[in-house]
Amino acid sequence: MDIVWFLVLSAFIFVIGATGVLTRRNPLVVLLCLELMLNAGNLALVAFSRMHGNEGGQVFALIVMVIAACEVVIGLGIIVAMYRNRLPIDVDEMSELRG
Amino acid sequence: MTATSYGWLVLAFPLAGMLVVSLSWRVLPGRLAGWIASAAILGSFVSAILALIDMQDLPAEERHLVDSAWTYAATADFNADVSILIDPLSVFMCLVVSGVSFLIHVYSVAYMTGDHGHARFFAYLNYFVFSMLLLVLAANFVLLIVGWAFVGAASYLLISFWYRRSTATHAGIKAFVMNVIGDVGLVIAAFLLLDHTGQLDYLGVFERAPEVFSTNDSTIVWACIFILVGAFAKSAQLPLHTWLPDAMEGPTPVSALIHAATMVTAGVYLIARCFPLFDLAPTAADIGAVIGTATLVFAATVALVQTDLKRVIAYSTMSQIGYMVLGVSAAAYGAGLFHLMTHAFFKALLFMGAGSIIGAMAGIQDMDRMGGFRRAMPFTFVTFTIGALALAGFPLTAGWFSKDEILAYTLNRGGGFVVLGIAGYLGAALTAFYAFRMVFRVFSGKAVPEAEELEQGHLAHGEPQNPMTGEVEDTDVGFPGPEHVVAERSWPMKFAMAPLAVLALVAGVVGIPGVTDTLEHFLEPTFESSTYAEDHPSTSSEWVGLAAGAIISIAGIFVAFTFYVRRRGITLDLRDRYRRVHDFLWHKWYFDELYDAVFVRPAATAGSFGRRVIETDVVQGFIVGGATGVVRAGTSFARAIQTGFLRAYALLLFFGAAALLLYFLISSS
Amino acid sequence: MTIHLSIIVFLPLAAGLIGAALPRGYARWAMLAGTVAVLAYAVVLLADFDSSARGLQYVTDDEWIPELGIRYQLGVDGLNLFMVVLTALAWVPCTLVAAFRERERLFFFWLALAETAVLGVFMAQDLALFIVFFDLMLVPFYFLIGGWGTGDRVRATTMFVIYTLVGSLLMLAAAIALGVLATPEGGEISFSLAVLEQRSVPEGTQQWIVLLFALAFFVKAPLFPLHGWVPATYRSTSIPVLALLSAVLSKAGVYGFLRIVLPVMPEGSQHWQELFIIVAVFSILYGSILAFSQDNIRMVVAYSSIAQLGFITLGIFALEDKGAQGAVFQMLNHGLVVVPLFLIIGVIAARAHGSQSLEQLGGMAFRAPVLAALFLIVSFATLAMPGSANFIGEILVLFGTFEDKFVYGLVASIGVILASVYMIRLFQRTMHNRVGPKVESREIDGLSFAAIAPVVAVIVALGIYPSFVVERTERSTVQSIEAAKALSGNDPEISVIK
Amino acid sequence: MSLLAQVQAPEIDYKLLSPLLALVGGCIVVMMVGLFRSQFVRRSLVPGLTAVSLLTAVGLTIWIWEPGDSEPIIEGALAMDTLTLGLSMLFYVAGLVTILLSLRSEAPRVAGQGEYYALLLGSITGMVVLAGAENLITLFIGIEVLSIPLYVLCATELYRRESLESGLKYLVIGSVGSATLLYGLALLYGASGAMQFDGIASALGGDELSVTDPLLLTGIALTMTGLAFKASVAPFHQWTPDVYQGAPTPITTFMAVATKAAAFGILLRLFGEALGLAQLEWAPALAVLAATTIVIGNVGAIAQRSLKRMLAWSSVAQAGYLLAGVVVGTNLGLQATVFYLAVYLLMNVAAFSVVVARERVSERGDDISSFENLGQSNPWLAWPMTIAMLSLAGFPATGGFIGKFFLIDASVDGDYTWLGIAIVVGSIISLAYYLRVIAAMWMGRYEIEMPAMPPRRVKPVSGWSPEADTRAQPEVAVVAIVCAAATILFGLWPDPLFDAARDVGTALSQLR
Repeated sequence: MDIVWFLVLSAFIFVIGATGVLTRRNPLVVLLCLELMLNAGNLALVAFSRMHGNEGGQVFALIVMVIAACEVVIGLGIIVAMYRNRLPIDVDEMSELRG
Repeated sequence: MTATSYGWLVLAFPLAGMLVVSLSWRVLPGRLAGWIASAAILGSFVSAILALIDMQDLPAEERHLVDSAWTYAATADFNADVSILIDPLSVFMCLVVSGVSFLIHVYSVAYMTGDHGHARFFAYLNYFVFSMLLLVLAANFVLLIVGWAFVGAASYLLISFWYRRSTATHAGIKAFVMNVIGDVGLVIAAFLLLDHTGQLDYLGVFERAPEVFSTNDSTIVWACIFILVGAFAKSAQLPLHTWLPDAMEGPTPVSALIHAATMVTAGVYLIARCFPLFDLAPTAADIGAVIGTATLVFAATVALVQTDLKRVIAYSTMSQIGYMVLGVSAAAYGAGLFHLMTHAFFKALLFMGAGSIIGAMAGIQDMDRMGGFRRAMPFTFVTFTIGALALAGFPLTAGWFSKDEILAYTLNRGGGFVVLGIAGYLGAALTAFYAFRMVFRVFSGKAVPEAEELEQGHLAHGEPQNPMTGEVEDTDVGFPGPEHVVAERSWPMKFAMAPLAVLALVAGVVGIPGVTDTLEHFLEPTFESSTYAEDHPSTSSEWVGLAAGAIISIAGIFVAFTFYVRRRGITLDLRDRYRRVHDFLWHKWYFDELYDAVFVRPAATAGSFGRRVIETDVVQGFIVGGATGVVRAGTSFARAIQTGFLRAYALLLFFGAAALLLYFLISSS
Repeated sequence: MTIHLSIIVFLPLAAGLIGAALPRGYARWAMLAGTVAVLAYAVVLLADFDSSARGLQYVTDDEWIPELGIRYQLGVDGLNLFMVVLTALAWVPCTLVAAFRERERLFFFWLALAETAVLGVFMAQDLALFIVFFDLMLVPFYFLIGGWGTGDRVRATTMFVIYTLVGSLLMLAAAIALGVLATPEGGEISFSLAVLEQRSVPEGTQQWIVLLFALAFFVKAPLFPLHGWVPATYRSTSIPVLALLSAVLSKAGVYGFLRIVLPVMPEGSQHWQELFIIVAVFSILYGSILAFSQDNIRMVVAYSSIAQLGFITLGIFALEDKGAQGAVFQMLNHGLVVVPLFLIIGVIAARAHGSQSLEQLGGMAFRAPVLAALFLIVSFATLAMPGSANFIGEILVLFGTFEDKFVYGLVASIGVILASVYMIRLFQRTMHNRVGPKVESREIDGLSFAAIAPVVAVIVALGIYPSFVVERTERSTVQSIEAAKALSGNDPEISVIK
Repeated sequence: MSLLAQVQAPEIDYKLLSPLLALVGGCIVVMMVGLFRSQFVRRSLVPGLTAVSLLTAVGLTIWIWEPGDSEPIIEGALAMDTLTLGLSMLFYVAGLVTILLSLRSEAPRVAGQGEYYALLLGSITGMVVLAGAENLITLFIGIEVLSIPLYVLCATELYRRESLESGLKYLVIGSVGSATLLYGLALLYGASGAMQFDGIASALGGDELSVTDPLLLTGIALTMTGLAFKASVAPFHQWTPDVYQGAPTPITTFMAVATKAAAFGILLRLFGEALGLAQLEWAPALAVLAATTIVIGNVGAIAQRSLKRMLAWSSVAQAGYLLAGVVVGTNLGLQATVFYLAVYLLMNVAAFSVVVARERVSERGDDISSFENLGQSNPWLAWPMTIAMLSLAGFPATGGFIGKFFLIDASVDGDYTWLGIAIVVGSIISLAYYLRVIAAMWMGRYEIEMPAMPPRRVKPVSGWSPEADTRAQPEVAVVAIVCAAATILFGLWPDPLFDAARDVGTALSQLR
């Protein structure tokens, strides 16, 4: 199968993730969308590594998964802290700092 | 000691006097400052005489000695020393200046007693004499300009000597600025000469000029015209004359010394000094002659109607200088300087007399309020009349010989000069008239209260008030205060006036055509190289001129007699009948108004325009405000997009990425 | 004898630091001692200076930042000799009269730093070093104006610094560009002026570089229309600081033209000659006209110095020996008159309950003759009355301009006339006329007299013997413009009026 | 033959790796020790140990300092060359400073000393890895190991809304950034088929991949976005002011100086080493970004009341200046960038530590009004601040001047004269806000001209605590004074920095 299809798909996923980040106001959903974006990258990596026939991309993809996990964890941690402080769980409410 | 070292002494004395008087102003008692100053001037007069004697010992062709003290400024081709030139012309001027100055100093000692600023006065006066002598002794144009400006400064200081009078300070700044215009003219002239002859010294310039300039070469003409600008500014010739009448705000001795006898004649001296250049530029010389004539007629007409005693004399000064300028421009150098000398005598005398009268009038200068002083002030009457006679060119007086010699020379030049000569005679008639208009209005008729009081033996004391503005004087700085003096009461004034009266009568002897011509011969070494040295009128024609002059002056005096003594009041009818003419003359041909409208107001408007519009709108508004405005706009933009909304940030991030992407893809294809 | 310029440069700073270390009340005297010492050393320098020698004297030349090709190069020649002396001279009276009680140690520290920076500017022989000092000057003045000024002082000082830095930072970029672009392939980069004069930059490049330099110098001078910082700054700066600002700092700019722009970039300078002359002439007229339409006495002097600096610039860009000579001389003269002028203004204001409006002044001369006399001499010198050194400076400038820019010369000479108007007006409205409503006239106090009189004495002395300066400056001045002059093809034989 | 024999583990140069080991080790130890409850351990031992591990790293770095082109270690994953080491020195210094500033601050107490300092060390580890990254994987790992602890650290003041907000913002935007970066890296890999930088370079050099290959360029664009984001280059700068303002000030300091250094380290390495041949392609784009950043950063900083925020904006502007050194892609540019990074660290630390000192005692926190008349009340803080401001504005006799001089020099030398002028224009604008701070401190209170904006009410950031009085926090004043002194010193005698920069320059020999 042609590499192009993989790329198109990954780009598609990436855009979906980006749109999610831009449109959703719930931080949890935003985190999920971030996951999508990262995984789009992974898909591309794996596809390329197949194309070039070297395993660099796959290794990279594995590592990215780990990192993505960490990010989500941090995100959840902060959200919990906000919840504890009775702060609204809504990214648009988080605009105290501006100007 | 050589003539030049005496020349340096001539300068040194007044300078020393000034320093002594000004530095010890706190300690010097009353009149002492005055006497020190007078002594200084006497010293320089004596050394002038010594210089004369030394110089006369030399053979005629060697009678121009230059002595340099130190390098004043030297760079590139600009090279000026502090050097003096001793030749008949400069020595002659030194004698006249220092001589008359001495007498006026003595006069002032009395006249300025009781003035709070007498030390200042004499310091200024000495400073003036020093500057004037520097002017006449200078051996190069730079030093000439220095002297030129110094006398201007001195005249400024003395005009606004009573500086609490707004009129005095105003007159001062007017005089100063006009004189600066003259200085600038001289500077430009000096440049033109330097640029072509590569010289700044008189002798050098005069030597190279004929080689580099053809006759009426445009450059030399322009140079001479700029010299004339300087000369006219100083000598109050049209159109730079308006400062002189106002200069009468100064104390009367100042008017006598600076604005009659010496400084205002500097222009005449300058033209005479630069005769080789004017010989090369006949056009410029003609311009000078025409303007001189114009001035003499103009001033005479104005003098007809003015009622302020000193201003009348001031206009007569302008008119007389017009004669001199006409003379020197018409290459009648000897005659011009002759008149310069005689005029110095009788005009100084007239002013001294006027000072005495004003003293008697308790500071009032308006002739309408004078009259009948003959019995009250015999001495003043006699001397003043002598002065008036000389001014009117009454036969055998000094003025007669000198003025008519000028006219004779002018007519002799023929061509257009004939017209000028005739105008000169017309002026002479007017002169005779207004001269005696003064005499009759002041001395004849019924005595005014002041006169009667003086006959009782004590001076009138009026509340001093400014004749121009009518505001009460602030007499802090001194005169016009309560104390006044008249010649009858103080010997120094008499001492100063008597010799001048004599000179005004007999000084003509140095220039009796065909008989003595002493002055002619004395000045010959200076002027012999002139192209016109040879063509002077025949003795006979000169005598014809003299005769004509005599008739005209007597006629003028007679008319004045009829108007002001025999048929008093007729003048009023005349005034009413020719109201227009009278107003025109009364407002001095509206020169002040004209200049006010053309120069003063526009400048002021430009100033306020600059202040209100350019400063605020352009400099602050556009240049500064524009820049800050852009930054401000940027700031508010940067802050506006900084909304604090996380998603907006992400959006911008994607936009940025997209933009980069676009750029790269475009550049790739 | 060997004279170390570094000592002159850093002596004031040392004095300031010592003063800062001493207990309260001593700082002023420490600083005074420092300035006097500097002056003494400068006089020695003046006496020792060999006016016949070519090029720089007492050169100090050490490595500073080799990587950037910046050297620590100091030197004195005819161009800056009298600028150094002027600086040393100007600082003494201003320190003397500066009696600030609050935070005085800080004040005098800044004052000292300022003198060091200014001296550095005038002596630097390395472009980068020049700029370092040039910008460093602003720091102390920023604090001096903002900390010890009056009125809306903070706005004023901020405006002053930003405005002048707009120029000098652009100049920095231009200078670096000059240094880099002048470096030949494989050559070592260097900012030393001597080296830069040997190297060459394409004319196109020169043109914009010169323009940026000119921007900086014109702002500093200041010339119309880049004088936007002047009104605010002159209004709210304390008198001693203002005297220094106007007398010395303004010269740093025009000095830069002679020291750097003309020798290093002759083509560029020649290319803009006409423009710069027009700016200069404009400044002369504009400054003069505004000077006599001002009511605040400080503003009169402020605008008058715009006109004066216009004259100096005109003389420089006449690209003619006499003109440049006059300019260099005028730089000294203007500095000499401005210092006493401002100090006198201070004295006057002190006698009018701080009022500086001509409307409320007048009639002081009667109770204060000495003050009036000093003021009179200074005014006459300022309006360049013949007999003053300023006259020689101005006449040289005019003669240089007449040579082949005759018309501009004529217009400029109008400025001479206007100068007489505003200076005499200033003198009369303060000293003469009726006593002003706010005036309590008393004689000048001893301290001010001690500060002002010596400077006035110098003015008089120079008026009597101006060639003392001219002969010392001539050689270097001619040298600095000759390259540009050669290009502009000034032919002294050109007849001016045809 | 056992199975293990089949796997040949990459042989590792532990000597060169030692600084990293020190950091990681320190990280673990600190976290363990932090579990003890005693005050002494928490207040003194934990920071002490952190400092020890940092100092060890410093020592090791000096030990292995070796100018010249050094072989990458771990199968070419990591290069411990002078560039890495030089920059890591900056990280260590920044770390030490942060420890000193944190001693009395709220954050560690709330978040737990052990975690706080461990995260700090972790972040530093990430920076070293990033700076030394020799292939795309290491690059990404570095970035994330750097960022993730910072996300946490920003949010450590759990009870303060701003802190949490900044943490979340940083996290989300940061992840978006790294996702973009990742995608870019993927495309780079796809285009070149190599993970190693030198591999990419050789691919570019070879004929199978042209510099205008769209895949490659797309990759460059996205990578550039990701890295520019970390370096807070406009238009990817927007997180900077918010995060800097919200985060605890010590952390802000750390981020401002260290993160930027790391980001520029990898920018230099990636664009210089891997994409050097495509310079003509990416340089103009980067130049435009630089100019934009200079302008945006400076105009943004004007009219800020909060000093932290103002400094954040100014750090954006400084990033623009620094970018000029990357754009020209020359060795001179590299040196200039490194030099400026060092100076930048000094002056920013000086400024921030004064802010720390003030906001602890002032009711008005880091609002500019809390600096009024600092000159009289506390010259020991006012002077460092003044020097820092002057240096940031680029006045002579300060390191900032030399640094800018060097940068402009480099950009003119690299035919980017207009960028040099942009730098200058930027500094002109910057005067407006730097001078205002000085004026506030020395020239008394006065109305600050600002475009219409209600002065925001600022709560004391880290809570006013009795013992946190100026005298009671000598370490902060010391940091400020030392850094200010160094700024002046390097302004007058920059030779040591120049030598270091030259050594660093030798690392990337392929730059012209």
